[in-house]
Amino acid sequence: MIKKVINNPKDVVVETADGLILAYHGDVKKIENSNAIKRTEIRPGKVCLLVGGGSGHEPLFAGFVGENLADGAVSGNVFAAPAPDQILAATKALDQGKGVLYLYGNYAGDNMNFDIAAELAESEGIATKTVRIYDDVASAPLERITDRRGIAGDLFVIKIAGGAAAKLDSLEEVYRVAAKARDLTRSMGVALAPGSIPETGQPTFTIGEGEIEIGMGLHGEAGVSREKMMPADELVSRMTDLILKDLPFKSGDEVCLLINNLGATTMMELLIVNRKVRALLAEKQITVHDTLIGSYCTSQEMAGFSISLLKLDGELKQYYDLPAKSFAFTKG
Amino acid sequence: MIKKVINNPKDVVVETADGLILAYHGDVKKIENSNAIKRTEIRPGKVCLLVGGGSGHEPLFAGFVGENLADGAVSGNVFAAPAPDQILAATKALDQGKGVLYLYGNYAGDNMNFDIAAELAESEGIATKTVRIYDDVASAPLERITDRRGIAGDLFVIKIAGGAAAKLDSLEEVYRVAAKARDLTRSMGVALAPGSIPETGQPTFTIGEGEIEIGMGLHGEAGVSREKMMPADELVSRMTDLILKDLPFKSGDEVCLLINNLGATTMMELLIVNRKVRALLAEKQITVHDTLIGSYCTSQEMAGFSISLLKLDGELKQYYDLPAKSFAFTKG
Amino acid sequence: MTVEKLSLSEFKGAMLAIADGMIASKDLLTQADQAIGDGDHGIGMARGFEAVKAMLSEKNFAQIEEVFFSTGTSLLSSIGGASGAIFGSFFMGAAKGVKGCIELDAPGFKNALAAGLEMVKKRGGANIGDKTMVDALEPAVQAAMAYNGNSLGELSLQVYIAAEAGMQRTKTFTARIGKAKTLGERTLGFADPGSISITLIFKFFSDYLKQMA
Amino acid sequence: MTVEKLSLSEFKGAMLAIADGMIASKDLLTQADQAIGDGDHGIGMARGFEAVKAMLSEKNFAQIEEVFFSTGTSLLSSIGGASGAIFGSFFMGAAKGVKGCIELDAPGFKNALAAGLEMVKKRGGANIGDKTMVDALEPAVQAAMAYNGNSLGELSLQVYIAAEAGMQRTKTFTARIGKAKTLGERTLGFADPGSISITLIFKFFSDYLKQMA
Ligand SMILES: Nc1ncnc2c1ncn2[C@@H]1O[C@H](COP(=O)(O)OP(=O)(O)O)[C@@H](O)[C@H]1O
Ligand SMILES: Nc1ncnc2c1ncn2[C@@H]1O[C@H](COP(=O)(O)OP(=O)(O)O)[C@@H](O)[C@H]1O
Ligand SMILES: [Mg+2]
Ligand SMILES: [Mg+2]
Ligand SMILES: [Mg+2]
Ligand SMILES: [Mg+2]
Repeated sequence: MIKKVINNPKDVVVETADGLILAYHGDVKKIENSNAIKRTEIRPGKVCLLVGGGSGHEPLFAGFVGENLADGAVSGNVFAAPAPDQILAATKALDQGKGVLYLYGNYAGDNMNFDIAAELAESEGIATKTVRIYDDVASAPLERITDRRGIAGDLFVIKIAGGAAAKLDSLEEVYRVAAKARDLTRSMGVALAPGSIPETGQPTFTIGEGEIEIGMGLHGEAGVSREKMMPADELVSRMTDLILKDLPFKSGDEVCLLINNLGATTMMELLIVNRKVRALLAEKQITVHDTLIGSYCTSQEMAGFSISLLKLDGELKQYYDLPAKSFAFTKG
Repeated sequence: MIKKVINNPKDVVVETADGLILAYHGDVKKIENSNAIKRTEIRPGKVCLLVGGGSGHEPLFAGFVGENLADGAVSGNVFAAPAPDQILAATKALDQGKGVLYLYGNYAGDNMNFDIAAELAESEGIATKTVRIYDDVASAPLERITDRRGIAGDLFVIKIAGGAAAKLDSLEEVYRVAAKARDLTRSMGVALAPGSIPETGQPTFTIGEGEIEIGMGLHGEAGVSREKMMPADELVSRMTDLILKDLPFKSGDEVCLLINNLGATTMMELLIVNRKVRALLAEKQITVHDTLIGSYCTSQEMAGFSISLLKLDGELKQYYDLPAKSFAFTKG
Repeated sequence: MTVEKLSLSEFKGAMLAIADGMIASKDLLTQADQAIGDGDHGIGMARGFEAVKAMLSEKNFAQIEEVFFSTGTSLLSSIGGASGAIFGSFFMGAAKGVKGCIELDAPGFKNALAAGLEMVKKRGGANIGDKTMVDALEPAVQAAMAYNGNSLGELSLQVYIAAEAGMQRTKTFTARIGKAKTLGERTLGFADPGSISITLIFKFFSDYLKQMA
Repeated sequence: MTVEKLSLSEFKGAMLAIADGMIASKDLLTQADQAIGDGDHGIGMARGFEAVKAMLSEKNFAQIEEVFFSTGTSLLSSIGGASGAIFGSFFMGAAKGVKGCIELDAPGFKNALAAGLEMVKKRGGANIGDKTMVDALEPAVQAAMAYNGNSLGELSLQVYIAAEAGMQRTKTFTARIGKAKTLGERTLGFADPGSISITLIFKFFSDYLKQMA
């Protein structure tokens, strides 16, 4: 039974939302009849960006609602996609007549629930488009890229899509830019120790004393291989290799780099990882435009991290560089 | 033996600094002959702010070097204050003729090493002043406030001192403002599970299955009491009560709130904590000007969190509200 | 003597029995999902059938399809995740098979099952062998179609037995869909959690009819 | 036969033996600090005496005080933390007690000890009973002062024995200084890590002299 600072485990999702809304100091508000939030001020006529998914990955998704980021976020129960009526309520609360882009991780549950919501929205006259994020190189071969899971690369896609939704006027165009960002993002994770679901208090998987799982998914789904613990540099080399050859990233490319904490890994370790990633990228003449290191997309208290790369082009860079402000991500 | 993503445990401090400097993308550089960094551009004639302490608390301290924040940071080994020659090298690299303010947590090791450095700096003609942070209410009674430890409240004092150092012209004045921020800051922590030191791989303390330690220090030093795990709201009430009556904070006060992750605690839990803290403050008619929630001052992968409050006055608020930009703290 | 059909209120009672059974199966289902998924299936199903119970105690029904449909929407809106959509779709689909009925008899139950399966496949796109609840549901529907009698009790037992066999077969499949899919060969030996759920639903239905007889 | 004094090179050898001994005591000291501190004392002392070893093998010395002083600065700059400042100050202070000496005899050692203690107290402000290394060092210095012979070997044994007794006494104190201070009564029964270190330093010195005799 893993200790957690919670009250009734059944209330965690609602209490988390309450705490988050307070932390936003008025920048977001709750959407009625939904475990969802929206920006307090949304420009009329704006194409809106709705992100969402299961809870348990905080600050994803609701921590990324804000200026030049998402307009709203809808959260399901822990590790469970939000239900269609919740998504629909959020969609209706957001729509400014220009439609809503759905952006979420590619999981059976999310896909089905957002699709049902999209059908319901359509029948109510609200246009939606969907970008499913599938950045996790570990989760399926390139030929079946649409079978891959969405992990921390979500953050890059939200950043770019949020910028595009702030600047562009049509849902089609925002969709195009968001899909491009998704297509140019690749990630790879590793887990050292499991997280746990509040309602059970049990770890979501078991792993041996000196073992790690390369490619572990965000809910404790298995990865590509279980191995003996190895030095950071060796581990990072293996992960980075898999990422680089997947897109592939090439000499002369300019990228944004995210080293994401899955939960319990120390910043010290993440910085040691960054050192090696940068050395490997420098070797390949890949330049890094910006680096994000921290807990953006977690799996409760899982120990481990992921590395994500977004390949920039002129258009993506312009959206990436826009200032942004939300609970979990501020860019000056 | 706790698994960590590191190479040789003896190299963690240096490799962490390398990774951090890369993540700063040119905004900071390494100081020669010291495990210290400084801003790449420092306004000539500026009073400089040097922060520092033992490593193992990342992103503290070196993550807070930047615009309107610290001008430099010097890091010791894991849980060990930096040595005087390191501090001296940083002092010399920073000084712009107006002197250097030392700002650090109040621990025997830090006090002695910074004091030795101050004596050496003085003999080289560099003026220094020192503000020791002792925000941890759990660590000594109010009558012996200068025996207290410095914990996450460091962040508030750095924010204010950094603003003051950017705007004010004399070391005395910056000192005065920083000391005021320190005197108006109170914190209280709790630990659920231990962190570990990379070189030993051993937990820094042991704690029973269902037990927590209220008031645990940043290095695993004991707190005020060891108790059975309790619901979040009860725990937060007890901690907040101790903080509020210490200053004391009163009806009508305006505060900044920091809920700091000691390492492995989930954002979900921190938000649930925030919800309760805000309810308690609202009850007492204390208004919250700004909220920070995240991993700012950690103890490796310790599970637990701390609550810090800074009482604002007009002067402090002006410095708090200045924009800031560093690796670990950006404010628009 | 076996039961031939259920009145509206008896069917409501059956749904309540299914709900109680599923709530009581929480830990078993969660453990199944811990082995090859994300460990939340029992939590979700329990939450879903709590909502079904609350709905049943509040609503009055005029037709069998309303019980199916409201059960489906309750599951859909309270579970979330893959199983919310799939089990919600199953019951909402089943409603289409019994349009206008005020009792549930064997032919009606067959139609409901077939319509439920159709909706599940339409929503989730899973086929036999993908290691999902379809591996239990589809053979159950086939067994129903093969049944020529007119006892709802017998039919429901056949359905349960076929689902159970299909569920057991999922142990020999590697997952190709859902959160278990990347586990590949490591899913061998473990039954798919959703296939256990649909089997249990049929079991509790069959038990209810047996106990009525 | 006991040793009366040490030549410069013998004293350097003694310092090397102390360094080796302290490096080998890493785990023991770390465990002592895990009980009531932050668990790094052995790591720091080992790192410090590795630096001392490196320094001793590089430098040439003309006087005893230089060995003391360089040992102190090596510890100060490589350990950091409380023990870097305290043990660094002890050796740097000790250097002042043997100004100009090219050998170390009993009176010289007494002076070095007294000067070292003075520096430690000046730097750290700790007094007897605060549960620090001062609780071992101060009685050791008192024992040295009480010694009237002129054998460095005998003197060093007395110093070690007194330090050991002082160290043992720290088990009965609640910490008032350093990272253990908030533990209060929970520090009872555990010896202060720094007091173990200073005791070991004296032990290794005494052992070295014994083995020379
Ligand atoms: N596309 C699909 N078609 C049919 N059943 C599915 C599909 N995807 C998932 N399932 C079923 O859902 C079950 C998992 O449910 P649950 O654990 O509650 O959801 P999640 O996977 O979102 O955590 C699986 O065991 C499987 O039987
Ligand atoms: N003010 C002081 N005076 C004398 N000795 C001290 C003082 N503060 C700490 N010490 C000694 O330092 C030891 C702790 O050293 P160490 O664990 O290496 O440093 P830190 O406390 O910084 O982790 C204590 O056991 C104590 O003997
Ligand atoms: Mg799930
Ligand atoms: Mg220490
Ligand atoms: Mg699941
Ligand atoms: Mg220590």
